[in-house]
Amino acid sequence: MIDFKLPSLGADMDEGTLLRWQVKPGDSVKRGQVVAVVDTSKAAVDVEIWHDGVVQEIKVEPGEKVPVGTVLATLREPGEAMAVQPADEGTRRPVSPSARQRARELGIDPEAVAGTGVQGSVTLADIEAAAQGRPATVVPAVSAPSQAPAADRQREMRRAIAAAMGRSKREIPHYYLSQTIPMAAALAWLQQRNQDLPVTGRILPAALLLKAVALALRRTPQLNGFFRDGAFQPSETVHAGVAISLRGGGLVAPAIHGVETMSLPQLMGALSDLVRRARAGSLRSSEMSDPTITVTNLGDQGAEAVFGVIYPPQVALVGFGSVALRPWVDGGELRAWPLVTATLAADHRVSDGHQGALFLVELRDCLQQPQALADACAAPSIEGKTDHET
Amino acid sequence: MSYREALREALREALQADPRVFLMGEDVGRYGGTYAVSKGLLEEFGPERIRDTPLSELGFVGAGIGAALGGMRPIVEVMTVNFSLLALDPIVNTAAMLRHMSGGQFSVPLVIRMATGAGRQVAAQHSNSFEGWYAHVPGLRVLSPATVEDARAMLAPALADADPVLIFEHAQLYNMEQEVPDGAALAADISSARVRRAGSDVSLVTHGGSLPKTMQAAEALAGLGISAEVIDLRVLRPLDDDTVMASVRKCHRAVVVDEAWRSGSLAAEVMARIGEQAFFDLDAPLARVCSEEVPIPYARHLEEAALPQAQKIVATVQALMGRRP
Amino acid sequence: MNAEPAMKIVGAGFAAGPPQGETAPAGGSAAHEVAGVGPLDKAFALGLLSDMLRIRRMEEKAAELYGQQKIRGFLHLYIGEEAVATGAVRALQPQDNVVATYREHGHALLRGVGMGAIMAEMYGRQEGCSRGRGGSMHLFDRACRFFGGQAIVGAGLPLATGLALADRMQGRHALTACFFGEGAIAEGAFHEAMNLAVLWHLPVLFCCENNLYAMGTALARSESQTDLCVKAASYGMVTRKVDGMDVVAVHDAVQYAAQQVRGQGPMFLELATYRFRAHSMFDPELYRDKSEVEAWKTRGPIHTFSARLKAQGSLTEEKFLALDASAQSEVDAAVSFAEAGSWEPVTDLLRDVTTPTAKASAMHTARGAAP
Amino acid sequence: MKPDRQELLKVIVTLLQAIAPELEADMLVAERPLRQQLDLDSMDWLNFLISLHQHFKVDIPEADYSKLVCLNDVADYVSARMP
Repeated sequence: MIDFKLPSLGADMDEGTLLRWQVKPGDSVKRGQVVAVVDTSKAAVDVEIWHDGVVQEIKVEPGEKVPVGTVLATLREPGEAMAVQPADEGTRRPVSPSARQRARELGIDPEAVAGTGVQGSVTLADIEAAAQGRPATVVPAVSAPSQAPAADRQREMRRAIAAAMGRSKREIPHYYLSQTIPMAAALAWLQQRNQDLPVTGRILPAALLLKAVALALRRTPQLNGFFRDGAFQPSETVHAGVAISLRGGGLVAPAIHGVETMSLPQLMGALSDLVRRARAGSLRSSEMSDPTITVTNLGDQGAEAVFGVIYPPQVALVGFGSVALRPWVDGGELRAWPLVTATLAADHRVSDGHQGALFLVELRDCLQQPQALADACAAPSIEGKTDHET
Repeated sequence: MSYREALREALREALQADPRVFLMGEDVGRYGGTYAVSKGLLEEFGPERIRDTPLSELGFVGAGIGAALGGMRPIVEVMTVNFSLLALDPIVNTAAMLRHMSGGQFSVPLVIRMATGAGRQVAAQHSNSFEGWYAHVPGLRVLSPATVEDARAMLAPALADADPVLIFEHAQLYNMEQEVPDGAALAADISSARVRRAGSDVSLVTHGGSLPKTMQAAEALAGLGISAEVIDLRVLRPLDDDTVMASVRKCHRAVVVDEAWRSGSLAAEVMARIGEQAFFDLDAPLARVCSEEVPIPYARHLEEAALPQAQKIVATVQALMGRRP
Repeated sequence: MNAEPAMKIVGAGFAAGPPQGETAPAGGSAAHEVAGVGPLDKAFALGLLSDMLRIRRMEEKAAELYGQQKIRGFLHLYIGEEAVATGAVRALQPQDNVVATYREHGHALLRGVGMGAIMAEMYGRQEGCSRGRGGSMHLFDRACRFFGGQAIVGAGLPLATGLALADRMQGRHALTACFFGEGAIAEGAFHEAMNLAVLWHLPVLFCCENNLYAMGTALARSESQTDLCVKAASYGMVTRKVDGMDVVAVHDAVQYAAQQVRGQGPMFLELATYRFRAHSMFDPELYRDKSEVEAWKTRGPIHTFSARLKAQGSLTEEKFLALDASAQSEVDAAVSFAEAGSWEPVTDLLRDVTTPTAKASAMHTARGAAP
Repeated sequence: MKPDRQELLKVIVTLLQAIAPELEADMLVAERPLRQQLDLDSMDWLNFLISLHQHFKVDIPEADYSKLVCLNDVADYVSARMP
């Protein structure tokens, strides 16, 4: 038997509300499959499962808020014998025998009544309450329990963000560096590239910046990974957490996995998909839990530079301000030049300003050679190549 | 009066009332009884009727059966239930079956008393609770006095029973002191369970040494706003289903508390009967608090962890209550 | 080879001789040396012969009925060992108790349980002596003070000890005769009962029917000490070895022993005998030679005793045939009785688990106690 | 057949609502810059353009981005180029 527990979907999450199940007892599940949607107070997240198996029992019902680590469901290993219920019991709402009996007497459908008993079961008292027409206990027919009211959500999200950022500021000795990066070459390359493409194929500067961060990190692995249990665990690959502000307030920073291996079109596609899903509330648990570095881009909102707070257990955050024409001295001449201010917030327990500076310089240099940036794919996929050739 | 004194009073009364009654067992005479239950009786009734035996459980329990067949009313004391396993054959294969095998010709009016239970750091081989095993066997009546009154009052009807009766005295109860009504009111029945505390939210079904713990748990639960009814089974065979079911029908939840291991146990039997007879009255799954499935360890903290405790009972009940509106 | 110790016990003069091997000073053994010497009282002798024939014919019929599946379960036959029960039971008094084993048909019959009731019991009829609840291994009869039919090897010994304790405590001049095979000697119950009986001076007569095999295990393969009397004597028990193929020797030994037991306490008799048939109907007899069985058959209790009576002029062939015919007709009548018997209704299944009056009285008390 | 102006505006607002769900039609001022009113970042804006492209089958070269500022601009641009 495998316990499927509520994963931590980020340092700011210590509990979650189960919104709905995508599977029911008896269903076979595959590693990586989305099985449930959980409200982390910041977003509705699609929670994936990391075992193959067959769902045995649902332990937490939609609407229940439980701490991280709570067993949400149990799974049988593939081939493991059925433990209790026949498969066709399916998602039947548990109703206690006496409640079922009483419901029959009262002519009430017990499965339409909210359960307050063990494992969410419908009890005698629930039936009596329903019979007296107390609306509070009646569950809407099919739809999943709605998320908490907006004001509550705001409050909870602020609390969660404050908790995580407070912890970060308490525990992580931050240092900050900044670097002004000329963007003329990059923007020109993008404009050239996008010119003949339909709107669906175009690439935003944000994608280029992400790619540059991933490649620059190759020189300074001390910025990419986790600080856990008193030690730094560098990451082989870059899972870039992209800070996405949510409409209505708050932000999430889900990961794009293996950024350094992606072609620009792939990366653009991933970014676009991620933003869309973040705002639609359908992020996946793996995206929430494993970014190795965060990249935040407040340039669209007009900020010149952003000095971020590291998201534990990560050890660095890269920020980009707005790309704008500013005075720039080039070859001894003062010019109006498109510039962006890149900043680094990093963890002194793992790296020093020296390494941080090397990273920013590398980042700058990468952005001066956009074609090389586009070409650099650690493991280009066939799709990537095709895109590149077009 | 203490539980021990109550047992002794009952023995004295029985020995005085009927010359056919005699007590036989290991160290019941000169030693005064391992648990000092029969202290002083040798002087009063002599060595024929307060008969010390060698360490021959199989032999003297078998002889007790023979003596019962021969017209006596023996009370055989097996020091503890642990040693009664050496006499399982005569108890089960002979005493319990003789009447049936003989087509109703030979009843065995025998009373066997034994100490049972754990909780005194006497380790695995002296801490068993096998009442439930005996309660499995047709032909036996199995009693589990949990109060001083029952200790005082159950012996006389047990002796009056024409068939073998086993009385289990939990070793932790011997020192328990309780008020007992005067002798006249003492004619106890040996067929029914008792409600020891009335309640309305959950039925706690228990017996013997677990009764005090269960009463304690019920008190704690009351403090948490949960009204627990405590049923003392008293008679483990034949079980008094009516009292149990009446309680379950009222409370709609039931927890069985028994010091024996859970697998294949008396607790399992009580739960099964509730499932059979009161299924539609249940508002929560049945639960039980039994000993952990381990031989009872010597170390105090481990022994405590292995046995049912009031706190475990409370936690089990709380888990059954759900999120009460 | 397994026959060896047996031959030693009974020796060459099997048909004669006094009870052998007494290990304790019992005194007056001369008075009992009559067995094979003087002429027997004719009526008494013919009675012994007739009883042996009744057992033999009943057992043979039981085997036949087993083959016809009229009798089921385990069936242990006494063929070959008839002299033991015949000699012993005749030496007992009506007030005495008898406890036997699963090979107890002969003892029950001679103790007074009707052959019809025995046969009906083996059929499973409610007219059986145990209402069909016991079967072949559990014959009981309260009126005859026949306490079974104890089918756990050794279990009868403590029971018999307790019966004797009750008699002694109540001042009755009765004894309890306990029959058991030599296999029981390996059980703890044997030793515990020996000890208790001697310790408490109880009137138990322990009759060990040594037929040399505990099911298929020969005595020498299961006992470190094959002299069973030595084992019993270690408890301070008076013991005696007896030729169990000689009905008169058995009778005299038991008669003598009964007297001792009533006055002085327990006694142990080893009755050397042999079962001519398999242990039970399931037994393929892989553990003993046919030749051994044939050798013992030459010493069969019925034909040796008949020969002796004929030699003494107490028995004619006609008389023998008449006795045999009488036994046979008793068997026929018993079979008819069993055949005509009825099945207890299944609605009565649960009766006799407990004593009805006890239940009623417990309930009565319950009602009385209710406030 | 081309939709009339009102209808066209309605469709554009619907497309915007897919990106900014909290948007209510009467909140928008047709002459004020959309990105400011709706707090749209570059990704939102790109997605909006993609939805315009897909819905109305119009091409919007990057060079034209500057022409699209307020709701009226968008309506004009689309209606001029619709096939």
